[in-house]
Amino acid sequence: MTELKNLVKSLLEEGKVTKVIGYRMYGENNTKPYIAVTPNDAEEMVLNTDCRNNLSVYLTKKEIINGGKTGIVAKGCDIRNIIALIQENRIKEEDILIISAECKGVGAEKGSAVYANKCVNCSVKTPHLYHELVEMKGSELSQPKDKYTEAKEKVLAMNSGERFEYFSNMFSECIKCYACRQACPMCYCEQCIADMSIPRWIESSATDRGNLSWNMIRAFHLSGRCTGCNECERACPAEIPLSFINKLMYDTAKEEFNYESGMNKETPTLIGSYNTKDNDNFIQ
Amino acid sequence: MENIYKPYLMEIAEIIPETKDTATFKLKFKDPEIASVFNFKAGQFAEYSVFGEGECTFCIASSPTRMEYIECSFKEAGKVTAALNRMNVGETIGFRGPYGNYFPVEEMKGSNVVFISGGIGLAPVRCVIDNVLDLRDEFKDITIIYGARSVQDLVYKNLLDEWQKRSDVKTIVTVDPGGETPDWKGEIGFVPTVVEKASLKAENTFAIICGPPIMIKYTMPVLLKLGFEESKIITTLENRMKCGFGKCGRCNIGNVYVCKDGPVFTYEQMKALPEEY
Amino acid sequence: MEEKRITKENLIKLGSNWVNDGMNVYVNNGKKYTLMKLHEEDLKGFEEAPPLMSYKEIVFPKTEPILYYKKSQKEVEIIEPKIGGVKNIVIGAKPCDAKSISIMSKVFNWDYKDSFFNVRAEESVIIGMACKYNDEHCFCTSVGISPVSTDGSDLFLIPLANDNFGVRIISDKGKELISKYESYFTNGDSEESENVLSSIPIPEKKFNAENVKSWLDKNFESEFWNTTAEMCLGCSQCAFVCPVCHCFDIVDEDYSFTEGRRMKNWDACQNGLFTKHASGHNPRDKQPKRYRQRVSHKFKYYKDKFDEYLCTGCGRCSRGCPAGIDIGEIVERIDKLTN
Amino acid sequence: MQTEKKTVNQFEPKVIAFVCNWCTYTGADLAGTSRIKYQPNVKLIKLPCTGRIDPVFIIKAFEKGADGVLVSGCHPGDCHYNAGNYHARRRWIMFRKMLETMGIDSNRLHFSWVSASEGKKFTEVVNDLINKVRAAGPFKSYEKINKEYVIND
Repeated sequence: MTELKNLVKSLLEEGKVTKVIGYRMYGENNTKPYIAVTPNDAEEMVLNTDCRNNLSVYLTKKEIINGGKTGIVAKGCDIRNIIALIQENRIKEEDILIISAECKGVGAEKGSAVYANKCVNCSVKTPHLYHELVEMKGSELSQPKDKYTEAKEKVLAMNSGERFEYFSNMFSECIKCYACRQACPMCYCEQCIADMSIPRWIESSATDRGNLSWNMIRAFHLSGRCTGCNECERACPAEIPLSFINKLMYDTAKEEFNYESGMNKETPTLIGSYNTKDNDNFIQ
Repeated sequence: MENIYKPYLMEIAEIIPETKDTATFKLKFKDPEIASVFNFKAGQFAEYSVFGEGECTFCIASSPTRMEYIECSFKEAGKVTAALNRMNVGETIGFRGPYGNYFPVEEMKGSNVVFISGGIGLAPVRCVIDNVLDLRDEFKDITIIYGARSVQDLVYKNLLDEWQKRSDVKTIVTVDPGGETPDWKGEIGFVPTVVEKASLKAENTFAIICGPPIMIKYTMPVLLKLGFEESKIITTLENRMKCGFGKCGRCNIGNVYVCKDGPVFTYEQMKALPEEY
Repeated sequence: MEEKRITKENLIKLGSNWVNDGMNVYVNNGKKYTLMKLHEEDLKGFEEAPPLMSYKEIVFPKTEPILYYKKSQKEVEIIEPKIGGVKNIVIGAKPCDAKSISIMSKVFNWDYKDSFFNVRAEESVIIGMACKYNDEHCFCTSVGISPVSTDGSDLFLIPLANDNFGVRIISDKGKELISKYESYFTNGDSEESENVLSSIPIPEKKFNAENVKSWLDKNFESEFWNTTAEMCLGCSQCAFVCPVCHCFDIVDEDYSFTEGRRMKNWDACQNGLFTKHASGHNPRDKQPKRYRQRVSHKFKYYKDKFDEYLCTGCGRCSRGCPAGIDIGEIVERIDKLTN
Repeated sequence: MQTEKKTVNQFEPKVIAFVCNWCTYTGADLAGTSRIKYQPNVKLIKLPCTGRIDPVFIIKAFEKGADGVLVSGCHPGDCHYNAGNYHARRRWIMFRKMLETMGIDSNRLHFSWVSASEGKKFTEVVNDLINKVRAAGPFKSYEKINKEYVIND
């Protein structure tokens, strides 16, 4: 297996890619996204258990993806997003070169001793679409507490009025910065429905009503598309547990359609396709 | 508590459709007390609001020498202008202002004045034209050059006629080539070309220019070639605004706030600004 | 300077007392400035990082109505909202946060005076606290604040041994606030406090802000901007968590065809729609331009206009940035360019 | 007498129906021309196809005070645009589940297939929904958060 730095260096030298989106160190126990353009830039590339970012979000930015083949360092979970983007015809596989590794999981936050929540029950530690393979560095961490199942049970035990209250309280913290949208690799619309003003579908004020409809629509627009990378939650300055509602929708897609996004680039997307035998029992 | 965001209420007294997507509103203050004390200077702008839709910014198009009505002209572009376009005579809108600086009408006294404008850009120029014409004796030669894409796109047609009839004003109206109708009697050609041919005297002359960015871009060199002083070429800038008084932080060009330090700038001032408008 | 002493237990009790009196009390619990409920919150934050969000919300809410309207076919009635009347108290404000109100007050009182801000600022009492935290994102000393500065605080807490606090009375507002509650305090020992304060290491300046400004004066157009924020996602969290970012949006919201309100909402320059005209033209159409605006506003424009840096060096924006962009690091790089 | 008095004070639900132009709307027309009565609490909004019914419409309807929402279109296989209703159905499965989890009772949101010839079925569907909503009472969840939009001095 080649060393990441050497690999990136040779890819750039040989002109196989024009740039590589990867990670570099950012203080101790932390990394940040980075674009290597010249072979010398490759020196700073790292891939370790502190590489929390999902870099596939940069593949949705025209300024970055345009202008030649783009290399990208991606963990298994990030590859799911890349596949989902390919499934949705957002990017073409031939335009990118995926550098991946057998994933060791990433830490929850800087200096954390536990894995991030997204690493729990991860099914793609072994990458499922890649062009080059390298080694991921880092030591083993411990498993985090499973907050999701607990919260899900709590919500399912509530009646509808209580649930509404629960979620409107949860989202009342929202400050409408839309960081969740910007950090999400699947939120690539040219114009988001939240920014549309004629008519104004989603009120832009961070009031309970506007917050609730924004978060409902965000979750719905990602249902069947979200791969559970939790970038939204990581970006959220108000610390709203966005992954909870995302995961609920993820589970629904799995239960109803046995569909998981970003697993196979040949599968049509969930919402973009249909089956005449889809469940009909709730329709009068 | 004084609420600086609270608009005055104004009644739409008259709606004059100008072109397909532009209209002029004549507005009257609901509160006669405010009407009696309200004052502004040529070139200032205001925030007009449709309740339930929002606020938008444009200049006061009428002259401060004619205070019977406040007039505004706008082109349908976004949410609020579209809502304004749906309104009828007698309905109420909000009005916040006046804000910003103004054209140096006092300073211009005793000089020649050339007005150059294109499209809906005539609106901010018109208030100065009216202002100057009402004080006609205090100015020397006055020239008005106005151009639009086509005959249908000309605004203030009545005023144009009025100005053309006056002997103490030289008025040139032009349309872009291809925009003329068979019975069009004015000039045909782009504004910069017309300006070049208009035999303007640059000495002791103020040029007031307003219109689409592309027109300004090509007219400026012409004016400079003709020998106009940079400090006497005056234009207005616009940027997206929300508050109108230097709080909301979006209209700045470098450290100049268009809403406070503008919207009227001389070419000399404009040259010093970073290119971010 | 007058100094008193209070135990942590008494301070929390005092806070509860204020809550009982109908005031909004925010406590720095080490993670957040939380609205205090009776006896529940713990006061932390001496050694912790600045809370994720600043408390600028008490003077400049994330969303607030500026007017209500009722309309009929032809008539409109404007109803003004009632604001104020509730005292806001922040216990344990970081020195970098404490300065925020006085910095923002300049823009909100420039020419036109924004009463929404002023009424709230007048009714806020900031109880600052010395700070022992310092990480790679902190740079308060570079913008003229220090971990022990009392600027902007009305009262200032100094953590002493055994869960005691030295309380310095900085302003009349602070003095008035505690005047009714003398029994919670004992006499202070300024020497002991002074020892604690002098034991707090003052971080070295990371950059010279004046140099940065003079570089910004000359380099509006520079290659530098294209390479600084290329990883920026435009998520605006930096502006929303910032204690001094004050840009806002004004929008109307209807409740029905005849009733509704006009809102003043937080907005951010990193958002692409921030400067987009209705015509579609956008003066800041690319992320580098927006990032340039952010840095220039903080270190040049505000300084030019109001003689104050629009930054308190709290480092929140950098700590929370999902793309790992650190404004301190960028400004440091600018400073190095000037040498 | 007593029952009559009760009906006067009874809560009258507001129901919004998003219907497709080709089937349900025509079906509703048929109900009208056939003079089949249904309760007047429903307001119809016609859209080209069920595939055009964006879930944001439904959220907006609840937000603005609807007590119940009906979404109705062509039977599977009958779509004027071939597959609009199949796509819509998939979306609804996800959306319904989401609203249910977030506390919008599924009694308030109905889906149905009503063809152009099913005027009778349309009235049944509408009456059924209105009765259910009436039994469930007014939709209070949004009421609390909507209150702040108006000020009374």
